[in-house]
Amino acid sequence: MDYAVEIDDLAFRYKDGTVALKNITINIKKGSKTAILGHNGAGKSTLLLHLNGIYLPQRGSVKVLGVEANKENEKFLRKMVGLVFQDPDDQVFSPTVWDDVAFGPANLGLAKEEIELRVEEALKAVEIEEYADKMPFHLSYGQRKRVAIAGVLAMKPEILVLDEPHAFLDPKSKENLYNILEKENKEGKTVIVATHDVDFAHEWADEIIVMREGEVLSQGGTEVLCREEIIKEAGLEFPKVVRLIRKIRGLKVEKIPKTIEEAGELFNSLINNGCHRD
Amino acid sequence: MDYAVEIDDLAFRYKDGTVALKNITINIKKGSKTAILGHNGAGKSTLLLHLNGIYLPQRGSVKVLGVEANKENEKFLRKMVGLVFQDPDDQVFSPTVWDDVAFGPANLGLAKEEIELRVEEALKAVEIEEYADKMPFHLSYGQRKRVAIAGVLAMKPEILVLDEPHAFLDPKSKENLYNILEKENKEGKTVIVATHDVDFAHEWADEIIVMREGEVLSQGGTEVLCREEIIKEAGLEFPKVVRLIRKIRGLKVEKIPKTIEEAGELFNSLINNGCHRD
Amino acid sequence: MHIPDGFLDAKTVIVTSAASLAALKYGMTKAKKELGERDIPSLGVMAAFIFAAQMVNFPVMAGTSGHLLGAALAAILFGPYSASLVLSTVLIVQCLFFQDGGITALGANILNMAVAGTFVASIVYNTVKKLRFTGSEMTAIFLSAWLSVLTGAFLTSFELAISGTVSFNAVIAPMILVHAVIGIGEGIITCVAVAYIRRILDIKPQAFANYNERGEAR
Amino acid sequence: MNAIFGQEIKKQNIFFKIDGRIKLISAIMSIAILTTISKEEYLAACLAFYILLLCLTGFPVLNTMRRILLPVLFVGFMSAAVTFANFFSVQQNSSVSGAALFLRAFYAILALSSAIYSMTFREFVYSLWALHVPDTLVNLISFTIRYANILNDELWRMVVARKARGYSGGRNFWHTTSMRVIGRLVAVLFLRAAERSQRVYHAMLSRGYSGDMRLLYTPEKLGIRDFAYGALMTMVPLFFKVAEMGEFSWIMR
Repeated sequence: MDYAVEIDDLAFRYKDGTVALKNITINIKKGSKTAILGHNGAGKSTLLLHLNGIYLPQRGSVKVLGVEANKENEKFLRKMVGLVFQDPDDQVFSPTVWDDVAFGPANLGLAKEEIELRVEEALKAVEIEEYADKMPFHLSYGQRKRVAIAGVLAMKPEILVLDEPHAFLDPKSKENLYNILEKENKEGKTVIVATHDVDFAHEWADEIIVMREGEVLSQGGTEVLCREEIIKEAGLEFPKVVRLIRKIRGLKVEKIPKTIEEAGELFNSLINNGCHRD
Repeated sequence: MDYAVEIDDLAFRYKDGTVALKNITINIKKGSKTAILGHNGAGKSTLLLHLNGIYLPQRGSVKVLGVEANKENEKFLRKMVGLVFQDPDDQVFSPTVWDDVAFGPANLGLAKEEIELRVEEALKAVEIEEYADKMPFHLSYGQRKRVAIAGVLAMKPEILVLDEPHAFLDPKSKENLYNILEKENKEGKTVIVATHDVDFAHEWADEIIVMREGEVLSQGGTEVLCREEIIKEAGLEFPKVVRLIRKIRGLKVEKIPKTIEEAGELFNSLINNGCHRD
Repeated sequence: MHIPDGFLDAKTVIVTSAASLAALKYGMTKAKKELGERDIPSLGVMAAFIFAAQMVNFPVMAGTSGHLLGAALAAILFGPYSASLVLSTVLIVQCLFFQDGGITALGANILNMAVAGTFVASIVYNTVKKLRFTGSEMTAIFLSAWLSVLTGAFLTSFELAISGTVSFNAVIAPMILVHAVIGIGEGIITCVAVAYIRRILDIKPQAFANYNERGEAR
Repeated sequence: MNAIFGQEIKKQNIFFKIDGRIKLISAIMSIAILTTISKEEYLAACLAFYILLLCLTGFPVLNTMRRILLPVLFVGFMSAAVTFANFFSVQQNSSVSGAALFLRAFYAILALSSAIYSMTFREFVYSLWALHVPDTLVNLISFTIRYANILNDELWRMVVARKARGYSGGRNFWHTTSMRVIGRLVAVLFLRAAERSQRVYHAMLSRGYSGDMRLLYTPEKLGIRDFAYGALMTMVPLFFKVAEMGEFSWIMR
């Protein structure tokens, strides 16, 4: 199996003594859509900062695309792993959208033509070409979020990592984000999202990692989100679809539908074939 | 009909000319649970700042509990309308939790014993009594949110107003918030929530106001959220329950279920009585 | 440049403390007039901003780095009275909680950096700006930042010498030299920051409508 | 700064129980007296006495030493620099030795930090009021402490976000790109702070703020223990000061 990220027995504590991560052992498949779930303060963000070498392992090891994370490989990690921060204001700081998206490629030391090409592509990918000359501060929150994503896409990372991308986005921006993530994944990128939006995780991801207080509670397919003991222990809730299915008496399904629409289809067939059950 | 808030033809523009509100005319019933929905930048926050006289009407009028909003009635408005801001860090500024909750009552000029009593009550209402002596910085985001709410509750407002209370909250904190809002409403308070969480609005509210670019698109019961033209125009999406029901072919229901659990019950009866339809 | 406890003698401590106390008192009434009841939240958060901004390191030479002082930045952004109050608050917090600068030397440190630093900065800024040559604005910002750093360094050396801690001739040359170099960094950063802030404020004033002009929103 | 006021709970030992106002005043007074002493052995005696006092009253001395290591190293460096400068200067007009400077500064750091680290934040704020520090200044200090944490976090995240996009700073200030990036960093930090101060102000108005802010605080009555501590704390340096002035020469004889 080809892994994008292999983490073995990772532990991390902050300078003030707070333990942020302990015994983290996970593998993330290349090309997968992985959601890391957990309550606020479960260590998700700290874990993400290990993926591109901002934090280096204090114990255990982190491998990205087979390359060990350490001081020497820093540049490689930054190039391969694109990290989108939760608050776009933490990330976007240039006078124009164009400049901001060009910041990463310029740091990679690319030629001017290549930079221009990449910026154009990235702006197109998140559909904000028309704002290229605007000041990011003048844009709405959802638009700034897209600028932040474009800034990372322009570095052409193999692995796209997003920290709580849904926080504070309105429905339209959420849908937009969903489409961007789908597209990037289709083009071969591994996409990792840290979130506490269980509905999104259940609908979108194919790999789920549940964290609690710096530890990994469980890793697996979306069926993880149907297991009561994990959901409870992690301080999460069932996805709405799962809540719905669990409510139906005597219903046994092979595969729990992922989206509300799939659930609708399921009920359509159940209701119309209702007599067979009697 | 007794109204908590009556807004008539309200308009507001910022100094730079940006129009934030135009022709807002709405009435909010006393004791109701009202959700104000709209995309980011639709003017929700600006509207809320009119409710307790932080902004005064540039055109039109705002009446709170029958009292006109103007410079003279400022004190009354601040006392009657408790405003919980989106980011608890904007609101919780005191050295300790206790002091922060006491800030409002102290400004009302209450006696020391009364203040102490109110702080205790408010801390109890949001279940953070044990953190009274802590510094806000040592608390989690969800806990700080609760401190912010307690600080407002301690002023015993008639109307509780919350701006995007769900942003950044994890599922457990969301549930907690839901319970607090329910309790306050049961005790007779009018609760107004600005949000773009359509699922929450559909499940919790009994009055819906949909805004778009500074205007009110629609006001009514939760059935507003089932109307395609409004949802589309406002840049929102259907609540999950509505999406589910719409998916079921040939289904006519008198009342769309509010929660996923109610939907489950509906399907239980539909599936078990399925034969009647054939 | 923060003078620790024990480096100044009694007379210097008394004179500098009295001077900075008077300046603070005056600054407080002025700031209160400028800002009204908004003074606490505005200046409080701005003091936190200067505090954080002083954590910002910039490269100086051959891999060494300096950190921002922010006296000119504050003076240009908030005006001299609010700026001196903000800088003083930062110095007090640094003294009490980070042992950066002594408690008996607090008066001297406030005088050097928060009072003299901000006033030199705003006088230089206003004077040079009025000359109206091409680039006078940027020159004004740069010079005010550079000179505010030098003023602090000069006063510090002077106070140490007066106290008999170190001879004036021995301390003045290295102090001025080092800070003349670090001051260049301070000047460049201040120029970039102020220009960028202005550029954004011109476009998006509504967020600061109430910040710039009082009474508007209320 | 997070670690400084973590003391809400551990009030079990004597030093933490001593009244905050007394601790603050006596620390400042003892520092003021001590910084006029020049004899190294007297300074060392004062320092030794204070460390002993801390140990006896159950203050976590070692912990604090670790905390104040950096400022102590800094004053050590300053003292060395002064000695060095005086050594090469022509006029020998220095009245104190480098060792004396270091001992004074070290004592001051230890005395002030132990006093403040053993208070809760409320106690500290109230002590400032009790010492007649103007309201405005006290409020500004408490605001700064509350929001410096938040802005530091913002700053840290911005710095990390730049690093994550492959940014690494230049080595001197002629490196225009890095100076521009740093300047904008400061600018963005300011804009975010300005927006926040606006929101904070609105939030305060919403809760009836009209210019007055004071903590409700009922201080405990001062007891004999508090006064005894305060007297001891100031008398010891005073004793050595008087000794230095030669008043006790008849004892020493």
